[in-house]
Amino acid sequence: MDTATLFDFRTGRQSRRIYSADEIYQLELERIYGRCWLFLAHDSQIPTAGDYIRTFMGEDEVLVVRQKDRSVRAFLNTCTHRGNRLCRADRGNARAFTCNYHGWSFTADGELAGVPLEKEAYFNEIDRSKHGLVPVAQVQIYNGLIFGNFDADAPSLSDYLGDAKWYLDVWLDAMPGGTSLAGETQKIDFPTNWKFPVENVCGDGYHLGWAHHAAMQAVQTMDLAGLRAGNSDASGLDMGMSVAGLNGHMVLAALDGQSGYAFYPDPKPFVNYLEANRATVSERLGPVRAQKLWGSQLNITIFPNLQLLPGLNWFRVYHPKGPAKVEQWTWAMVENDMPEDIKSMILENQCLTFGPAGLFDNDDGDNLTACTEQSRGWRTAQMDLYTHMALGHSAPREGFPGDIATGLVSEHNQRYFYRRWQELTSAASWKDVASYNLNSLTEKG
Amino acid sequence: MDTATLFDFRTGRQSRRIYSADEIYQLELERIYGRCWLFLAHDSQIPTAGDYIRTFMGEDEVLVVRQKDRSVRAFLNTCTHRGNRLCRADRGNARAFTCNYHGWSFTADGELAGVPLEKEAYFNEIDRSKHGLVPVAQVQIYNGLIFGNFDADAPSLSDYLGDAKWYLDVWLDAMPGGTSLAGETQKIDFPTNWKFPVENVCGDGYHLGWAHHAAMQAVQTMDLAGLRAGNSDASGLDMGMSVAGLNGHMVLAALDGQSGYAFYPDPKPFVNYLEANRATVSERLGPVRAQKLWGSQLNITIFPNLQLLPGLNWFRVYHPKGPAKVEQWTWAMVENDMPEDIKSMILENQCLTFGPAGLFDNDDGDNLTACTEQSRGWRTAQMDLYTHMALGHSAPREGFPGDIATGLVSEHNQRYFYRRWQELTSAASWKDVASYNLNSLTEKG
Amino acid sequence: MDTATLFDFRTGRQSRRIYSADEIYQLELERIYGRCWLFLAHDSQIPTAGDYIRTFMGEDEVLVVRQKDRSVRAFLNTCTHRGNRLCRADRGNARAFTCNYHGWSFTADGELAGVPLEKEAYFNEIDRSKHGLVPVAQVQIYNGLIFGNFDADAPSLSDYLGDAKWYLDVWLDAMPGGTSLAGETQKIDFPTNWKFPVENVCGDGYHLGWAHHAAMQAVQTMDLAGLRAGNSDASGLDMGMSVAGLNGHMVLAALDGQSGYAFYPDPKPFVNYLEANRATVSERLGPVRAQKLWGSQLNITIFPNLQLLPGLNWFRVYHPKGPAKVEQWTWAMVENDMPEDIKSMILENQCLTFGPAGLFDNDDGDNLTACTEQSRGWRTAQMDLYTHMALGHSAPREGFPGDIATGLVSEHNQRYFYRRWQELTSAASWKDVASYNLNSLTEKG
Amino acid sequence: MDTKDSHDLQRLFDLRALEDALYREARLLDGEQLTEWLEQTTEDVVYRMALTSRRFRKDRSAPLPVGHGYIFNDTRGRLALRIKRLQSGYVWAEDPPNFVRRLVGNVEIVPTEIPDEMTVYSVITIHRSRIDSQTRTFIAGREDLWRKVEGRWLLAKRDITLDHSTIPDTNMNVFF
Amino acid sequence: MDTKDSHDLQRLFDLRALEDALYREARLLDGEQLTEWLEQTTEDVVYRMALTSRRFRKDRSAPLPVGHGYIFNDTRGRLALRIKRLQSGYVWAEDPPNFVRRLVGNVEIVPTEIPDEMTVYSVITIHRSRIDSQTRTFIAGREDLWRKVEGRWLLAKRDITLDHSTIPDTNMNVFF
Amino acid sequence: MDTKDSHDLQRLFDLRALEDALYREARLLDGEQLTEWLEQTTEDVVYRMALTSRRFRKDRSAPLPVGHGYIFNDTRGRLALRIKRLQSGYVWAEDPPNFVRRLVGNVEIVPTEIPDEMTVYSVITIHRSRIDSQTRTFIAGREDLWRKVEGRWLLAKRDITLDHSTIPDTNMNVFF
Ligand code: FES
Ligand code: FES
Ligand code: FES
Ligand SMILES: [Fe+3]
Ligand SMILES: [Fe+3]
Ligand SMILES: [Fe+3]
Repeated sequence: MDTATLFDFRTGRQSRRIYSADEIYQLELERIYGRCWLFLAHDSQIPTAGDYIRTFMGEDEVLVVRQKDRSVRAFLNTCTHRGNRLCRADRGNARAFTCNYHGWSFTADGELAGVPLEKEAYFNEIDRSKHGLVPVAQVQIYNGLIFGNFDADAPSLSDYLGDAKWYLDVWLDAMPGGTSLAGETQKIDFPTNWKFPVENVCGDGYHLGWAHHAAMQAVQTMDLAGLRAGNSDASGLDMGMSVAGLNGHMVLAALDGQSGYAFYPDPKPFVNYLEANRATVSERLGPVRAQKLWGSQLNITIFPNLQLLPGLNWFRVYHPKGPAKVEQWTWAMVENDMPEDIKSMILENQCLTFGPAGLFDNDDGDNLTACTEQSRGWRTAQMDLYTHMALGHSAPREGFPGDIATGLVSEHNQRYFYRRWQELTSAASWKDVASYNLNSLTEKG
Repeated sequence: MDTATLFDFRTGRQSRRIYSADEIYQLELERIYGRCWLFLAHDSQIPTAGDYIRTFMGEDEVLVVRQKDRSVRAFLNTCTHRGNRLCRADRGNARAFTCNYHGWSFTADGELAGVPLEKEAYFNEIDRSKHGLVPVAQVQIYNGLIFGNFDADAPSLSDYLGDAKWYLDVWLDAMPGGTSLAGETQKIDFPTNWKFPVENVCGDGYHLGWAHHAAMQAVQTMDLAGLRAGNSDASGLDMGMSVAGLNGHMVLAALDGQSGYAFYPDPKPFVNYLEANRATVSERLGPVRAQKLWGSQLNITIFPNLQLLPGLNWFRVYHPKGPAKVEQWTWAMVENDMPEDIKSMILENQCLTFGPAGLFDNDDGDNLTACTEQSRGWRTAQMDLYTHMALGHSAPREGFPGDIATGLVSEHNQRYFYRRWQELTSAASWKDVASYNLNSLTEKG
Repeated sequence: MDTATLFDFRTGRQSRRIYSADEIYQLELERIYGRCWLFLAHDSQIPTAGDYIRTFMGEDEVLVVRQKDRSVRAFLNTCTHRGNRLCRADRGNARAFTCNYHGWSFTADGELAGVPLEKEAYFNEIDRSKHGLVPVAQVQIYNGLIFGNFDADAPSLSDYLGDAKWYLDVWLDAMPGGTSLAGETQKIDFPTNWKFPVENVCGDGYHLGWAHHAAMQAVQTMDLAGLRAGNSDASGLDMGMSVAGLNGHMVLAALDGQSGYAFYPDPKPFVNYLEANRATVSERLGPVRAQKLWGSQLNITIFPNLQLLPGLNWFRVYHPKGPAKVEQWTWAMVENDMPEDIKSMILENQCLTFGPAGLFDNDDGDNLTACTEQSRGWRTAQMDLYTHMALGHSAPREGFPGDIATGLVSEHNQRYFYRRWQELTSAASWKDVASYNLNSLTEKG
Repeated sequence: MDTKDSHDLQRLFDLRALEDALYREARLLDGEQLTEWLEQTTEDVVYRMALTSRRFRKDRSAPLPVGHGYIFNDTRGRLALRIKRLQSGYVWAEDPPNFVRRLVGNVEIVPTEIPDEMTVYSVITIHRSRIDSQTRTFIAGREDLWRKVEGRWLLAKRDITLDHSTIPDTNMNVFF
Repeated sequence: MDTKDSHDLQRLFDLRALEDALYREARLLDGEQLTEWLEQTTEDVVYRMALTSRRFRKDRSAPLPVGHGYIFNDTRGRLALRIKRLQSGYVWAEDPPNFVRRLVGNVEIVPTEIPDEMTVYSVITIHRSRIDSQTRTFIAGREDLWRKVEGRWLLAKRDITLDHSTIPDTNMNVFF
Repeated sequence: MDTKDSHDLQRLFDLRALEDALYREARLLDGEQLTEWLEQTTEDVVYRMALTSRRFRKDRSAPLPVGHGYIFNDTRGRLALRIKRLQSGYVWAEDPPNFVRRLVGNVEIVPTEIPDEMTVYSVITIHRSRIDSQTRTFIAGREDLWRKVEGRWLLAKRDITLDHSTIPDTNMNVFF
């Protein structure tokens, strides 16, 4: 089917069928989840050889394993014998994986190492090299984030991320010690189309002042320019920006260098930490990112389903489970150089704000579910929606990559998200998918 | 797909696939629920400006709102911004509807009245007139019953109802005070194909004596000619009639002018009420309807999914939720001129007989569910069923519109129901749908 | 669709889509369940005229009834009037079946015997002979096992079973008293594709030593050559055999004449029973079956969904309920000549080992569910699996019908199961389905 | 044993007596001993389950002219009617019988002005196992009035709050 | 305190002692302390869950020749077997362990002829949380016989009525 | 009445007092009387629900560097925060209110060293009826510490074990 008519980047018009039609969802599984770089795990979750995590790529279950040589491999979590689920644990450490059904065992590198009765039953005629675990076609790591890709012809992770790396590094590479994900995975069974939570976080500063009014009232302790805008009285370039035009990746950024901690009961220790280390960061990332971005509230989205929010310090991936369902996984995240007390404040605060019982998440859950349910009706599915807020008001900005709209409140990022969605769903292969990093610094410099 | 082979009006033969095949159900949503006049609400439920009800048209959720000018409008209950469910309450009164997600607010007439940050975020460039609520194409009212239609090309409600109005008025227009629906909506999650409950009530007097034997034994206090037939010893024209051939609408009618109250513990107050007011009714509707129909047990069906039973005094609509599921909504109904004691007797009795815990409904629930489940099997779905009871035994009857079969026990009405079902499902547009009111009085007079 | 590419008998390669694709499942309902002989009931379950059982053929609900003349008939369990479920009990005895909805009643032979108001409502114009219950096209009995077939053109049950009868008789015909199923039906709602449990039991001795390690440790009291193999130290022809090439039917057989009772706390009474009666059996079945098979652990599979295990003494049928679900029905089975104490030991042991809380079944449940779930993913569904253990190591064996692989541990039988699966799913009618009984004794003798 | 203690003790006796009554009720109803159950109610028993709707907290709409209506609104006579039907042998939906199991908990008692009348709060879930693998569960809160008559506690009033805005089953041939 | 009171008081003590035993049982089982649980049963304990079927009330069919059969029909030895398996470390379905939670209610006691033996009725629901978002619930009624041995109540007999005609899970690695 | 009896009797009083407290809690929470509920907790109350994962029993992986994390990890102040939000009138998901019903059972008490502090075990199911026919059920075990202050039992500590590895609802605007 043709998805060209389902979204129009010039006007922001989109069809509601993209949230309900099963044929469209199947196409997404093939052309987006079957083709894009998908987040698998963070280095910190599987530090030791043999550490593994069970996760999903689209609806496919995969096993991500740290190798002896410190590299990481990923495999379909399915035994190659009769197709049983190979590993039933969420995470752990193992020398090998042994299937419950007939006892085939596979080493951490996916090789079929043990076949019970290989001699008696297989007459030593089985070519074990042909029955190793099915590897995910490509696995690459960027500053601690492990990604997998089912498509051998996909561009490299680095090209795929493009200039989004410049923003990602504000979290991943600011401090020498690097970063970690903290705590167990917070999983929610969430009846929404996967695109709704992504658009909600990738650019939708618009809902903060309204949907999260109560939560913000309860926990906000510091001003946040972009959000003040959400409460109607800000202006000017200092009030944050919406960055897109980066291969479908997006960033929302405040620019005050501390507002990330606006939702903590006591921001002081954080502010101290930031000031104490800003010089270091400046050396590593240069003044612009050190002053304007590090410590600011950032929403970073890596297409299609990964989002991280430095400041609020949560990290999230959405696993699609059908046109109207996702399993949402969230973690708290920390910089390893942070003092312990700050780390535990982050953990405490993350579960208060954005965990399964988080004050903010509990505001969004029902809205995103309802957006999905309301896309089903025969007549309603014929409707168009418009993602056109601040259409035509973006521009390049000196010193920052991407096509940029001013402020945290616009639909600029969402438009680029759906543009990428359409480019991928309508392309037969990567050859037909454009790569673009608008206003790249490298070009200029 | 072609539905011509699925039902044969001449023989009553029908395919069981119409109760299970998803493709047929989708066609029904488009060509029946997307095209017919569907009951939305009763005037009495939203008396005051700002009163509203949340209901469904097919699987589409709609909001029905009383306007300042006393008119009624209906809209898809979905915000035009990102498609959130707009109103989450079942009913209420509101000056405006404000969306939970970003705070867009719409006035009762569907206009987009408020857009947060319209200046800061939309740069005052949003044309609000283009983003009002999506109206239901047509909303018309007949004697207190509010109907909506998704098809702008549909015939007027009056033409659609045709001579069924002559029978409807026996309830809606008999007394000067008009009628009301009483009490909260009684909703049941009911795993049946929507056509089964409709055929059960539209013409199936046949099951009363059997399926409801226990209930009737428990509560019947008065003879009811048509039902005596159901218990095998009636005959002659006095025993009621099955009326169809009216654009797919149908009526079952006893003719004794009081049997409607046969299932009340003490019919006397009702009989007194009837006799005290029959003269008035005669003035308003003429002697035939006043003597023969007013007070008699009537089952009136307005195609496709509305049924009201003067006498037993319940009013019901079926919302389809898939080939094998409906949400059934029921209310008690009263004439506003009735004295309070009678009104409360009706409320009491309705919940005893036809509410969620009604003695009669609890007999039907499992049968209609099983009829649906049993239509699924690969072999069973190939079966034909025959709706041919009293085939060829209908005739015109002096003074009554429609093609009429004698007695309350026949499948005469069901045949016309499925005939209409087929006419609509096989027609590309209303132009191809015949309108017929057999033996119309107007023709004659 | 073409199923030729989905399985390759020469290499054992198969596509995982056969466990998840709905279109393939629909084809199975039509070409396998709509065409094969399906087990309905055991003579012992409906001994008396009027005894009946409610069961399924594919997803179709059927009623199996013992007739006055001792014959058995089966009908779709659906009323021919409006299609209600006719009988709501699992089993019982009845002179006639009366529908709950309008009271039509049908005699045990399926004839429409009673129509309420036949005169008043049907004007005696209904031809009752045209509205009897829909019979299952063919019902035939083999040594106590009652089978039904929806396809009037199917070969006779005897031809369908072919040389599998030679093995079936080891259970059904060894002793003059015949056999019975004991106890109520043990039903489990089991989210697995129907082919997984069938292949698990039809040939998969491979999983016993592993998946059931704990259970065997807990209850095994006797050696079982084939299973010793499963624990790696057996060899030679004495260690059992895997028999296939019999029209899709299969047998796993130990050959020691007593190992069937290897899983009983105290095998002695069984061994005594076996030795006391082996002479009788020899007279009836000849020395080969009497010495080698009677009393040995046997897994007999009748294509597509019937399995019985003499020794462990359970009998099982799988009712498909969608691509990812079955309702699994199990019974204990006994030889009627067994002394009461042995019968009750069998009942006790069956529920300990293979009932809903059976030590063995509880090992398999999650594996088979996971095999099914893991076949769903977009990428995983593209995988091939190989059923190639001991490929090419089968041969004829003197005195035994079928193509035979040595030992209980191989995938020989599974290959033939999927071969039959493919022959049937790709054939337009029985005319295109080959019948084969490899190495038939009759040919030789 | 001082007065407070003996007063507390009396309360324990009452509490348990009423728990016994509620559990017995559940067992009688699960076992379809409907007549016995009815005998555990007073002549003037009021048995009600009101209809409701999801409304905004700040909703301004007027109360419904003729009240909200009921699912059950029974006197002893009407309960007897229902039982008469259920015992008539013609209620096909209950033959074969479904497996029905009530779980009652959160029992609290509050004395009233009248010495022999006690307000009793409780929560009930009713599990119904229907044909094949179909299961349904009802959940409801109850506020009862129990009256002690000749040393025996009888149900005098029951207001049932059903916690479903949409009934999750095709019939309600059950008492709460 | 008069005799009636002291008799009533003794009943309260017995009731609570048995409730304690039932709740402790549930907690031990949820926590997989299977051996400790077994120790709370008598040597001659009989533990049964019968198979059943939906039958018409007026069904005329003959009783099954060899009885209805069981899902559980265990002696202490057989319960020990099950426990041995569950503790063997090879029961893959229970590793990783599922989250299992029992809710026990409607506890009623009825004295028997034998002074130290008590009939105990109760209802149990067992919730199991399986991989990802799968949840399963069993519901059953129980009729127990408990025996007081050296001042300690032990389970001597348990007849479980499972309220499902079709088992709603892929295994029953749980005790009721 | 001998000492043992009076001791047992005191235990019955304590048990019931704590059952009363738990049932009252459930009723207050179902009725959204959140402030009243909070008043039934101590100043230093600790309210926790830990995150967890399905792990192999023999799993060798190292403990998580910064702990397992929580779903709830609240002080009285944080509980007050949640309540403040819930009562702010801006929590759209709770307006219209859902029907929420708690069923609490398996109540057991164990004395601690401190005379006026009691460990209390219980099980809770929370049924939520959402828009249209959507229903959700949470199940959890609880280990509480209750402290007697001026003759009134207050909740001092609650460790909740949620029996779901995947949360079965789109929000957790409920207290356990
Ligand atoms: S399926 Fe894994 S070993 Fe057989
Ligand atoms: S979706 Fe309604 S305001 Fe945005
Ligand atoms: S459906 Fe069976 S008698 Fe009408
Ligand atoms: Fe949000
Ligand atoms: Fe009816
Ligand atoms: Fe097995």
